[in-house]
Amino acid sequence: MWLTRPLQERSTQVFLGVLFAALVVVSALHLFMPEDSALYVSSYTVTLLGKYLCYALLAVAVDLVWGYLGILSLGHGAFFALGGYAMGMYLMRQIGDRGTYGDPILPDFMVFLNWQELPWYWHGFDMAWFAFLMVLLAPGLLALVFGFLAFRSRVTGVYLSIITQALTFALMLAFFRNEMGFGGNNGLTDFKDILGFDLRTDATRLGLFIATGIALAIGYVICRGIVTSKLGRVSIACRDAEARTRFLGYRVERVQLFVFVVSAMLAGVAGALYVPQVGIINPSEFSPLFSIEIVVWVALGGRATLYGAVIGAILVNYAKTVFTGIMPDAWLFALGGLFVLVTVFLPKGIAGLLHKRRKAETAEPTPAQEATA
Amino acid sequence: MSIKKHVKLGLSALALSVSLNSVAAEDPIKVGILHSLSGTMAISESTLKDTMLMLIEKQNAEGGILGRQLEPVVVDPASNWPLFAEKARELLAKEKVDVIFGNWTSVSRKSVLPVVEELNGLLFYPVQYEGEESSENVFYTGAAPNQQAIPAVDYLMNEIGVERWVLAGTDYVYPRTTNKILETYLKDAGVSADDIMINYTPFGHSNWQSIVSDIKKFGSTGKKTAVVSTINGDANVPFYRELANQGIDAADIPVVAFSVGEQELSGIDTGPLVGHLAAWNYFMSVDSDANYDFIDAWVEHTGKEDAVTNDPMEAHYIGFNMYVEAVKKAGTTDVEAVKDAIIGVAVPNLTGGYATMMPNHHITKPVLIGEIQDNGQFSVVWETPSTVAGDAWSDFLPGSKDLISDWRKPMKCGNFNVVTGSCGGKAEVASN
Amino acid sequence: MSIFEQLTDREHVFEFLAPVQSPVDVRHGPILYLEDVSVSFDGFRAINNLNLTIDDGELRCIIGPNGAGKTTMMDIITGKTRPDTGSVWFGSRHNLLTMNEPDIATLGIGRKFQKPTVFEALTVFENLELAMATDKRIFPTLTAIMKAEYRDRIDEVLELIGLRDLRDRLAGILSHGQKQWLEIGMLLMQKPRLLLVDEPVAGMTEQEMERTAELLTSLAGKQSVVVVEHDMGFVRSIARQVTVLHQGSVLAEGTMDKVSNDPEVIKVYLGEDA
Amino acid sequence: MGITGSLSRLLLVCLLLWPAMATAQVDDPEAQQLLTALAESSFAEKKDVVNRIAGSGDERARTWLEAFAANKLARIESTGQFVIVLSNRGRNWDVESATTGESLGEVSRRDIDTIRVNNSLRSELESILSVIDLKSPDEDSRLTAARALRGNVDDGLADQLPDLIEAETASDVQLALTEALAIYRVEEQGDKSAVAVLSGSLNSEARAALQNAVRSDDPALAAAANKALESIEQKLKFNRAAETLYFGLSLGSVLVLAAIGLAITFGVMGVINMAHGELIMLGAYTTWGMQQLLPGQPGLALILSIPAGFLVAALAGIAIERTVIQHLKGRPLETLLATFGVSLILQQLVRTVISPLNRTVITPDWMSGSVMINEALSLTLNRMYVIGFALVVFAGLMLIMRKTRLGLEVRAVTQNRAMARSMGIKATKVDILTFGLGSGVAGLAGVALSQITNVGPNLGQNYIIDSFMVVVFGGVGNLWGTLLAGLSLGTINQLLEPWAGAVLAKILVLVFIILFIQKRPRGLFPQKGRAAEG
Repeated sequence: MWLTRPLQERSTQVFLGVLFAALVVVSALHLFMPEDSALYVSSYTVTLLGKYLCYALLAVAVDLVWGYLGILSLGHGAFFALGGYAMGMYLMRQIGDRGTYGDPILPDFMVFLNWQELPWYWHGFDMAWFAFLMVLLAPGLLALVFGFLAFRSRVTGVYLSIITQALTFALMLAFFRNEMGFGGNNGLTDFKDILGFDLRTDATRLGLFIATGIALAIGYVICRGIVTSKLGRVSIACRDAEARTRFLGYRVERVQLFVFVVSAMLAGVAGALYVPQVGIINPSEFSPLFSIEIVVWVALGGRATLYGAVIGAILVNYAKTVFTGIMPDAWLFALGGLFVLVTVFLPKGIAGLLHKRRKAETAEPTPAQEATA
Repeated sequence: MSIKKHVKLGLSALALSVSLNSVAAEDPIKVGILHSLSGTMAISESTLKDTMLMLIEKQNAEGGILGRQLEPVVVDPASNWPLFAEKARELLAKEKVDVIFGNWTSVSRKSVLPVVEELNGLLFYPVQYEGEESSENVFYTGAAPNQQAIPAVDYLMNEIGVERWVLAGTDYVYPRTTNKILETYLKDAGVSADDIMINYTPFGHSNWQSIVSDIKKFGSTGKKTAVVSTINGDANVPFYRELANQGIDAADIPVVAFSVGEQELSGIDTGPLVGHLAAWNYFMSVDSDANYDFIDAWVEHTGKEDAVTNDPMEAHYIGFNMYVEAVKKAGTTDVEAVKDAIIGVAVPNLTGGYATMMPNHHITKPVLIGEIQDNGQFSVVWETPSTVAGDAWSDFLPGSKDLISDWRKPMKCGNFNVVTGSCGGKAEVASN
Repeated sequence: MSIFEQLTDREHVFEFLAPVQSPVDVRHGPILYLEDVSVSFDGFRAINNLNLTIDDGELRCIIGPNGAGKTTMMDIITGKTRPDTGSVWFGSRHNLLTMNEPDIATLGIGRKFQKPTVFEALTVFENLELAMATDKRIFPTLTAIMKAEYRDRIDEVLELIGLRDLRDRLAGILSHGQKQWLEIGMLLMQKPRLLLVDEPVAGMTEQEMERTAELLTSLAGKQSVVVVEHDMGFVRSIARQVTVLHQGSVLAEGTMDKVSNDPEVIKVYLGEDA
Repeated sequence: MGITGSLSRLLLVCLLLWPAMATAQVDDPEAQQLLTALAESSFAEKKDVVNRIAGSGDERARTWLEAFAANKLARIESTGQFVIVLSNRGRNWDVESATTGESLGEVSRRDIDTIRVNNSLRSELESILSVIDLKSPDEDSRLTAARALRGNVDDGLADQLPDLIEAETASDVQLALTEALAIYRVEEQGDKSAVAVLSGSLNSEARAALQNAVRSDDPALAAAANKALESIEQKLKFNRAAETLYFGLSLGSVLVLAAIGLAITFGVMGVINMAHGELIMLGAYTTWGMQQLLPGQPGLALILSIPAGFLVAALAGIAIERTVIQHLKGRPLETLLATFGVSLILQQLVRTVISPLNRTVITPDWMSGSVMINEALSLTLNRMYVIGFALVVFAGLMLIMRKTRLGLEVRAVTQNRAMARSMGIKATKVDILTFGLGSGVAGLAGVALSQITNVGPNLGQNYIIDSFMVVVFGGVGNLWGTLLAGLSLGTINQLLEPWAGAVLAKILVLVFIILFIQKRPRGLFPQKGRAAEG
């Protein structure tokens, strides 16, 4: 079965091993170390690591489409944010009458912009199962429609990148509008609890952190499953020689669509786990800059390796946490420099450095093919 | 291979936490400064960081508080709203700061709020905002709508005789709320609906042609017309440019802005703006010795002769002094004690009066109307006879007109509903 | 139920995913039939009232100077380019003009490009695996497992194209000739009714050429083969029927000797060369 | 808000004094007393004082009033001496005596009390000064004065006006005055005959007067006014349509300017230059820099910064091409990322080197204001210049591409690199030149934008996505397409804005483009043929 196949391969076993070890260690240090101990992991750090893991999952999603399908999506932030909003709406509904105005139904921002009743698309989000379904469906559907149109008319390569960017930009503008009923610029915040657990307790935070870790593991296995399957090899075929793949009888646009949708849904899950941990979702997650940043995490880690994406995401964001602390001005220089250096001198990223000889699917497409892809 | 990387990451992340853990110094009073030093908001916020550093320096020179020195802890939320929450948590949970001065945008405050309440910290918020909020842990030293918008409208109505109103704003919560309040206020004052025009534009809107020409049309009916502008930051330059180019000057249709201060003007060719208005609680041009001293200090601190001061800086000045007084009064930096002690504390502001901390954690401020001059300064043309107390809950919004806030015992409630006589949703939050 | 949910449902089969399985009907002789086909790019007429008929099991060579429209013709047959006018039939049942590349391919038309295109990031083995004639819809592909029979078939072809020792090497590192072979191998894996082979021997050594010639001739009969080639020697060595294209239409047709003595043809070629 | 009766007295004084004002000299106690009154009275009282000053016939009256209007009339706290502030920046101000005009050097701001003025006073002052100007020998100032009078006429002045109209030689001044009088008659006296004068006038004051008249209780007057208004409305409709079109074009031309450089680097070279916006920004900052170098003559600076901006951006572009892009030949997606990094660096560079704050770029007089087609339709000058500039740039590029050797080589290289090489064209050289050209044009766009929007670190960001949209929509590699796309997108946006609002309009345009690309992946004017396939 395609999903179990990855579990037999060593690299995946190693990855999962490291991941779960990290989860256990962090939890242990957090729970059993005394506060003042040097090894104590505060709930602050736990949440921070949780955030990194969300980004890691997001990066894996991007690597799936970019690394294996050659589709450079500059709009994955949109899917991430949509998942986040779906979760955010659920959390808002959970507040119930504990909001500032004590309105049992309407979220605060609707009350003081005196909305009369709940917009239709807010209904159902008080039920966890529905909200969590939406976490998958909202990004999935967007990806399906957008991808269907784009791939059908064979919009690929640079054009696709640019219109994905336009897509997320348009969504950002849209969500900034207060008429949209998503809280405008302020977004959704001041969450109280999730599935009955108080979000303000360390226990819940640890729980979310572990949940994120598991989500990452599952997401990773799914992606591995796809790329190690024959479909994965077909994807690479589409990436490197689209026309040839067609003449072999594969419906390239459907392959692209399928992988794109899966990736979008993974991104959505990442967003959904991100929101309760950082405590806010607002339109800035849609900003094109964020989407491009994701791509650079992947590029740095090494595309078409999946675990490279994880490394890249964690590394860059950890660097960001440190840098913005010690020398804020230098951060943009560092990030910008990273973009340039990685793409020019490190086309295969860190993973490329790690392995000299690589497994077949991770080979870099040649210029000629890239140009056509 | 990847294993090593991961382990390394894990460790380094831990190392980070460790290093932060180990610095839990007892002696100095730690003052967290939570202002963006990079990203879009850096323009406005970085000066506030410097202001805080200046004030702390001064206080330390005077021997600190209760014989304890003050130690600033500066972090950079990088204009990224989730990052604000994260950094706030870092300040409170790791650095164990005694108080935080920070935030500019409403969204950043909203994102920090839950953290500050959860970890029971103190936050001084220095920027004019939409109100509709009162947290036990936050002190609002900026203007609430009734300390800026409403007096400004009164001025236009009574002194200038404006009958027709354009409420133009950037599409986010502050303008939305302010305009909602003003709309109700104007209608209560007998302005008919078709004498009010409301318009929202996105952040950084640069193509004002049609909107300005609409305003022009709207204003050409013979009734005196004014624009109440809650347009934010970058969008202002093209807006005023377009006004000037389409031949609208302050004499025909005055624009009163709530987000344009000395600092914003420093980036604008003020020629075409002369005569347009702004409403603040402080202007750099205010003629008081306290102010002149502050400006001198600021110029020295920055080393720039042309450095400007503005309203949020004054807010921090007031907030900081209030905190100092409160700690002295309480004799400790213990949060609960300070919270109780600070209510009623009065400190001099920069306009020659006094600011008092009200039970609703807002302060009393004078409201000044200034006209823009060609030197990028404002000349005060009107001010409220006495100071105005900040109103957490607007009387002009259906949702909140019955709410009051009083953080003194026994009420200790941020949104007490005077009709139902019960404390609203925040009840259990206040208790934990 | 949303399209998306259908997608997630493994059992669900989309009507548009269902392959065109109907057998090619060659009872009336020709397997490929082009009539009055014309296409032009920016005014330049690449194909000009082209008429061409390939019988079932025939081996046909197509020669012609550069720009005669050989490659464009193949693009049209395989659905890459749509002609402005004319009709293209595969057998007497399938109008190729109404189908897209994948359908045409699954229907049984295999194509080898002028410039050998193999999947350089995949191993030789994987290249053949992808080419193999199997169910090529998404979910079958996702869940596909390498059955023993498949493996044998691939090994068979590897043997045939002499790349057995390189089966697990990246196709990217193959020599030009080897790539040619691999691509031919992929054609064989497809089990097509009609092979379109564009310049198969470019960059091959004499021996390789001979083996290619053998291979192609051996294929003829079971499958129909259309070879486009410049190398006259090679053409002569395999050709039974030869078609000469010139300026997008058929200049001459017949046995090699017949066409090579055709004054028109000589004029065109010599005229070109001289 | 008419001027009080004293205005007519003032007018008489002016009539007498205009030629020989200089002779009239008042001793300083009076001046001191006048100014003290001005300083110490409330805004309400100040009006009378102002008129008294104007009426005093003191030759310095005008200087005082102008200084007062400009917020530059002040009193030294310590000495009580009245001064006119020459420079009012920083903490010490440069002043001269208001009475004797002698310079008093720098005085600390603490010691200066500016005599406050406000809007209503300022407009008061304007009309007072304008009344004086009515006698000015210079026709233009008479015209502006007359125009300013409309809606500001009071009883006293009304009596004078007929004679003035008589005396007036210039027809348009005369018209303005007649309208001013008519407005007065309609408003104050409800005079039906005057309505006729106003019918067809597009002046807003006139329209206001009529609208008030419509509400008046005299039915006959109301009816007449109504008719007049209708005739006006007719004219207005047409004018507004024209206006919207103009707005659309000007927005479009901005888009074209921003995008056309990209059309070259992206369209012709196939390089995705995400730093394009920052090149625009560099152009804008060059303008600012020029104005710093040439203080006092923004116009000249602006003109000089056209070549300068081009050069700066071009050099920056070439630098980018050499350092980054050439290493990524044929890998457009990587280029996209790398150049995006460059854009981040450039932004931060500007922030740290110059300032995170926006910079002030002054609009030269000949570019500010607007050309009045008629009173209802006036086209803003800066926009008009931008439109013109955009067209010129476009024409220039067309010329280069079609007529010059470079253009030929560029087209050769784009169509078939290897072939062009083999024919002895130095592809690298062509790359450098092309990229330089495209970047330079971006610089030009920056120079133009500096006259329209903020000059700040984020300038580029705001235009990059739009630019790409325009290029892709127009069809990559096709300059005409870019022109058409830019203009049409601009116009669509402006047409949508009135009913959709600014935000929604932008979103709709974006969505429209996204869908359009699905329909026609290669834009309005696609490149055809096998070259474009795959």
